Amino acid sequence: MHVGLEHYLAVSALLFALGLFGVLVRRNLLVIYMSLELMLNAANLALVSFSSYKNNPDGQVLVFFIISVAAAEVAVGLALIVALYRKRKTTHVEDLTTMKL
Amino acid sequence: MTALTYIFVLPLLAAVALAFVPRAYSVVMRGVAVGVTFVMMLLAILVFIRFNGAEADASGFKFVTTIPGLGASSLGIVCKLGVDGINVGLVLMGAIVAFAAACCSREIRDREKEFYILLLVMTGGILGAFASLNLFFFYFLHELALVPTFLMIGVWGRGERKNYATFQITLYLSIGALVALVGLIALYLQSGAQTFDIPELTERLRENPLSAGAQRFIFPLLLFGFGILVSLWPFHTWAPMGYASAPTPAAMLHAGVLKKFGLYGLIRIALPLMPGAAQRWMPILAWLCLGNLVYCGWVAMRQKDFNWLIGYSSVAHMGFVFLGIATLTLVGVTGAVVVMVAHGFLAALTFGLSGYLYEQTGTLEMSELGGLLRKLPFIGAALVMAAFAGCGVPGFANFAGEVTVFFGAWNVFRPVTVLACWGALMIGAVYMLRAVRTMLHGELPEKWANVTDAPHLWRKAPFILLLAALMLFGCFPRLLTDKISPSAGVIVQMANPVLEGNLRAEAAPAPPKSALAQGGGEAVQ
Amino acid sequence: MTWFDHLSPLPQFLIFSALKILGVFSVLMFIVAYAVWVERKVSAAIQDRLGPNRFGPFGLLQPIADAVKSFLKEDFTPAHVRKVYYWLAPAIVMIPSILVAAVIPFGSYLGRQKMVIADLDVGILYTFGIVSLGVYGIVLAGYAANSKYPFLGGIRSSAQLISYEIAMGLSVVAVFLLVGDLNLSRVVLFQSGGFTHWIIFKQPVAFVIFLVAIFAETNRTPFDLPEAEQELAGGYNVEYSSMKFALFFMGEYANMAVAAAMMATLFLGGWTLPIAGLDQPAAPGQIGVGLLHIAIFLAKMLWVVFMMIWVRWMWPRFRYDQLMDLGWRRFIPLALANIVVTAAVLWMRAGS
Amino acid sequence: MEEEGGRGRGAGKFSGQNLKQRNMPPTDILFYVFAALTLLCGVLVVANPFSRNPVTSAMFLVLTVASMAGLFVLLRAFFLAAIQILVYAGAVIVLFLFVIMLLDLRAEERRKVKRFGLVGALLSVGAITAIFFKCLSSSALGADPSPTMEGGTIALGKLLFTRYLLPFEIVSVLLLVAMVGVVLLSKKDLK
Amino acid sequence: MNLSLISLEICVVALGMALLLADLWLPPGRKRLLGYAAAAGLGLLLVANLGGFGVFGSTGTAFGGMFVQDGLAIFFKRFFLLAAILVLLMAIEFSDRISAGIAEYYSLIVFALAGMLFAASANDFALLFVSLELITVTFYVLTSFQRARLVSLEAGVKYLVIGALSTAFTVFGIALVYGISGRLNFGELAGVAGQFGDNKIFLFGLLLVLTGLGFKIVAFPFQIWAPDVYQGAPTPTAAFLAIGSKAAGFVLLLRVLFTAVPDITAQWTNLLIVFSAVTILYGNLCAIPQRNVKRLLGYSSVAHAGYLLLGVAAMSTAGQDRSAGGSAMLFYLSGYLFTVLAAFTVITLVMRHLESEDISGLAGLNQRSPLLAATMTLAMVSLAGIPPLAGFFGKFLLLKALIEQGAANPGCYCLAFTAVAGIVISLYYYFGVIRAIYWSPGPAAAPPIAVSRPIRISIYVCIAGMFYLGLFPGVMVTVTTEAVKALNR
Repeated sequence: MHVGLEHYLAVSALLFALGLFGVLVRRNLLVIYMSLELMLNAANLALVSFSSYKNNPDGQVLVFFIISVAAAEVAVGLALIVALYRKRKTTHVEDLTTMKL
Repeated sequence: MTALTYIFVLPLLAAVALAFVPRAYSVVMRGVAVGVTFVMMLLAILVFIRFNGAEADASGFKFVTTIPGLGASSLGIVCKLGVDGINVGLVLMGAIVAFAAACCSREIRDREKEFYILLLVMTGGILGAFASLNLFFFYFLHELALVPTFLMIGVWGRGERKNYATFQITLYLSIGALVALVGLIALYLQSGAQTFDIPELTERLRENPLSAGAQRFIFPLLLFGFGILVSLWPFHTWAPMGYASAPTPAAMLHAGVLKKFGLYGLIRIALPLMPGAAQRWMPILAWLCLGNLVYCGWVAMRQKDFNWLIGYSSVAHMGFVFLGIATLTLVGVTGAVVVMVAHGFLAALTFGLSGYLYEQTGTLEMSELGGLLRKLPFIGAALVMAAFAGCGVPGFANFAGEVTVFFGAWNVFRPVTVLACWGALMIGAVYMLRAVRTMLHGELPEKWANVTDAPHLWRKAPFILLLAALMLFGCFPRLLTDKISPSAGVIVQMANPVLEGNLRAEAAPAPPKSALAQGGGEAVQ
Repeated sequence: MTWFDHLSPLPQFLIFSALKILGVFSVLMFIVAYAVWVERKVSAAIQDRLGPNRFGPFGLLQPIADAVKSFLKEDFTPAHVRKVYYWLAPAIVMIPSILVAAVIPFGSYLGRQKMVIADLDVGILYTFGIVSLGVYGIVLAGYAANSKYPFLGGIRSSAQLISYEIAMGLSVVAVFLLVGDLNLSRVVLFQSGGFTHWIIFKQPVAFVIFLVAIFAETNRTPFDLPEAEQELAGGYNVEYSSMKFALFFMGEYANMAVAAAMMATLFLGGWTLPIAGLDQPAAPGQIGVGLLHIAIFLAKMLWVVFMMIWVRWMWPRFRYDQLMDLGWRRFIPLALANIVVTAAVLWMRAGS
Repeated sequence: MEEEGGRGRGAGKFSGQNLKQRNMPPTDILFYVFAALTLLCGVLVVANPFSRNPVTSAMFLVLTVASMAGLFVLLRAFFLAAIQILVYAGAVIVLFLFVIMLLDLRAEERRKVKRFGLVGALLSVGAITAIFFKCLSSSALGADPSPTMEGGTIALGKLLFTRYLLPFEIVSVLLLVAMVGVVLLSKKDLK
Repeated sequence: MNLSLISLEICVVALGMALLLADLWLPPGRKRLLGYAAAAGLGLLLVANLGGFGVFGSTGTAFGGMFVQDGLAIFFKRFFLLAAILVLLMAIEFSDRISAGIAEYYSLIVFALAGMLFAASANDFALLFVSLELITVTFYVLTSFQRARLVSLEAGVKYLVIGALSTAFTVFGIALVYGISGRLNFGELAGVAGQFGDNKIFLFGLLLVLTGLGFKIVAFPFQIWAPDVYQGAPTPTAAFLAIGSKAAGFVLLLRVLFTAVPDITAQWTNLLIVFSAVTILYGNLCAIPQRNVKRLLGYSSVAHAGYLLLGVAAMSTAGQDRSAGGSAMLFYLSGYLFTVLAAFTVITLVMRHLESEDISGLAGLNQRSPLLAATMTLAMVSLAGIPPLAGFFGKFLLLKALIEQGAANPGCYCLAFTAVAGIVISLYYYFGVIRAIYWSPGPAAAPPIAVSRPIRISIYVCIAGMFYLGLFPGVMVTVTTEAVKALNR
């Protein structure tokens, strides 16, 4: 079976679903954040494969942006998580209950 | 620029000006409020007197004026004011009640600055709404007047159930208003006139009536939207509780004037613009109004608190107006308008008096009161007269209106009329007279030994004024009917398109019967 | 060799690649082994003692003895460690340096074969990518040990490596502005035709930054804070012994060797030498020239290794805050300025 | 998927037109290897049956990212493959590790997973995936049979600095903001 | 390349950097000045933009059609500038609650503004993504700025996770849309989008993009972050989030729906109607039991997103001429700007020294400061949509636009009634706030609240704006109608 665009897309979709699953199920902020990175990576894979199979470089440029933005986002996010940990001594989302209704 | 401009703009400007007066100067606030409403009243009387002589524009409105700048002319939203026979009386009534309310505002002792600002805004809103010839501002100004009502009840209201009452009245009235708003917007869009101008809309819809489907959709929105605002049974529960909790001036203004907005809207907009649906819905309305007349009257009988009692009675009186409107005849509609005006004075009067009593005694539980007539000769006398007016005793404007309505309704909804007569006249008489008896006659309890009557002319003025108005229009209803009939005729004609086709020959009054209406009016005289 | 020529290109490619990989790997391992020997000898000379001299002439067989010792020692796994990572970390340490070696052109041509395992167009980016993986071994070692000093060592090292990677990368950007290509073979070719064409002379600032960054990246003195004996009792490899410890040790030297190779490629002209026409790639027939190129490359590389060893025994260790200060507040701005100046000069030249 | 056959077959997605073909080209084998690695490691990041340790997740994330870089290479996006390793493996996940170690999350081991949440998540994720595959099987992609674009540094670089200059510059502002933010959030005592 | 088109953005970014630099040399006591400087700088830019001086007046496209300066963009840019100025003034008042880094706080607001300005002009998925992220990442920091307070950090983390999730959705959606159409540019996409109207993947991708934007505009079911974040974030941040971030989400939504895929928006109508209705009801119902003012405003913000979506629904139902719904939305947003900023300004001033912003903190406000009490009351009345304030006319226009489409899609009528129900429900809690101000007795010896001159001006601006838009909406209606011309087919 010849590998075509749809195979890459399938991988990408599965990866995206995996990430989403992680975000929904895992309760450790750090792992949730990793799952989010998986989702972003899935999008990157989709973009690159489309771009390659359709001979259109725009998608790869966008991936470049996504990667750099993701890096910035991770930096801020981790700083935030560390700051929270210092205060609250947890990275477990179920412990973030200060503002429950 | 006509007198109407001033009637509308003066109180609002005064309200803005008061915002900049330091709160310590409460005398200034009261002075400004009373002064401005007094000027308004004079202006309104002037308009009323000069109405017959004034020149009408193409669509039959007089004193037409536009306030520049307000609104968005690109959407056909222009603040245009004007009066015809139907609303001239309402404007007059509104202005008089506003003055009376301002005079009765002495009972407010704290946060007077806010109170008088709200009062003036409310006054300007009400009168503007009645005078507005633009559908948008018609609604807009009514809402503008509603907000102060809520706030006044909430802040200055009385009783333990104040909060509940405030929220109930707020929610009920907002629902009503918004439902009506949807209807109005739909009407505007369906008409295709690209304008909110009422005369233009009327003109356009006269020539190209709305499709039956559109009417079927829009009319109930307006009927029930406005109906809720007027405490149409079964959407009336907010009214007694709200009035019982409201501070006197708010109750006077709302029960007296603002509530009439819904009725006015039905007459001015719903009937002429959607005749087809009106024909279909009016019998239903007629039966609903029995709920007001009989059921609410019945409930009024069971009340122990005087304010609740007059609240229910006020709801009950709305039934007359609905009945008059439901007839879709010249006589009926004319009568309805007369009742509107009369009830405005009456409601303001009763709430003003009850407010005075409350101020003196701190309670309105009828079982606790008694024999007050001896201590309060003036107030007591006024209250007795108000009760008579409420029962529909001839000589008061209510009688003129109610009788006209019955004349109009007799041919159209005979069973309803019979029931209504019974309900309104018998039940009304029972509860009103019983209230007078418990409160004013009999033993005077010890604790009320030092209540005092209205001490000077200023305290008596509002009641005298309102009573005078009631009696004036009771004795000379022609002052009103002469103005109302021509305008009502136009509306009724539009509302009965089938009349010309003689399709409802047996139900609709033949044209000569409208002469009978005139006759009825004369008979009263 | 006729059977060989009849093969289709893919098996040919595979066979040649395998050969090159084998060659590079064995040479690298050899260098690693003898770098240790050199280190001990050099340090001995500097400290005016003899160094290893028992096993073989000049102690030349000492590395073999060391290896045997490492294998024969008891492989002790402390009870409190995190087992999986404890096993994994030493293995990971070696991987990046070996992977980086794949893109370094260690010679021009032997026959028709280019003397580089993978001639990537994104060569330098690839290198940086792989180099940046080097931190995992150390961080995991620190984490796996599950005790205080290794942990601190791991933290220190990750911070240090990340910080200096930036300076290193930025310094190289200027080089690539000059060359206009990321392919390392072309970087080497760019430097042919005279000593002044070597990038060390065109980009001295970049060279200095790169040099210092290499020291930090390989955890060598004066930047050996992650394993500083006096402070952390050996840092991330406290809990390790026998062969696992040896792997860390080898990893360090492999890193050094590869870093030296990078240095030679980027700044010192790679396999070129601007005398006797040695700065041009060898023609298919010139096997000797090809071999000479490889020798030149190895010589340059070994010189750099030697220099790194020399520095280790001559310099005191930095304090941690000094290290960070140097990286973030001196080198990164300097490298940025260097980029800007280079770009401006190039722009003006292109304009004129 | 089957119901859509009438329309979807023309596009020939999973209908396997080449099932008979025995000798796979090496790139295809590599694809399956990398894809399997990517997904396997992805699963181990998210739902590792053996360990709830975030470090393990992070390490498998490295492997996922690396195998994705392999896929990128197969797609001839060399530049991005290098960037992927450089940024994700080299910086982002190191940062993760760094933080995990800094926080020393050893106490944070097993907590009860809520059944309800798990089932809900599975259902919703499953639904999204199913929808996606259904879409995939029923719509035309209009793609070339094999990767045609060479994602080289020069080609992308040129685009980046001409057409996409504006986003590029905005990203630089974004990085500045992130830097300021991180400093603010993590500096011990701010003056 | 037409750099003059982005001169405004360049100035704003430069201003942000200048603030960061100036912070280095200013002594700690004078940092307040920076806030005023930033506000003044933005004020100058706003004036220059309104006046259309020099380079600020031009329209057109730049960067290969990626950046578009049309009526819509200009409208939103002025909108964002005004919002940022008012938020900055608020931030100055808030500065004693921020233990450190106040200058950075100002500059981050300015950077977030830059992101919004770019978003207003985005005509390409790349620019959309990047500007959206600039806004989002800046807000992560702005939200968790009071890192000494646990709630602020928690809010930051929640916003972070949900924000990153929305980013992932957006990006995956962009990937699919791009993949099928091969275009990132909205203009080019519009040309070919019609032929992908029945391509499921394309539509799925579009849906994911809309989902991602749904997070930004706080629409159901992507609203879960809003209450917590509004409650926990520093008040000026919450205000900027409520107005700036949301408006940016809406302008992008408009661009995506009506510029990028103008031919296939009609099929979204029912979806939009349902989500708008649910958003309205959810926001309003959940707001009822709230005791924390900021949390209440958070839920109310959800509801307002619903009202605004109503305009989008009307636009997508409309055939050729979408200006009715569009101008209503823009008008509503403008009114919302003044209203919500007035409310947050009052909260900032009143609750300056309170740890939790409970409604009871407002008790007795009219004794402590009649101006603030009146402002809050007006804001609540306007939010509730009662004449004569801006909120009413906005809702009126939205309802009008919606009912206009009733003939085309009866669902619009249902939505209109839902909106009416929502308005009525909302009265309950808005009046609850007013009640707290006026008729619950305040603390006995509460000191009067000092209102500084700049903040007084900003309050007057808000009040004037509310009244102006409510009483004299004509000009604004014209302006907004002009602005949305770009979205007509």
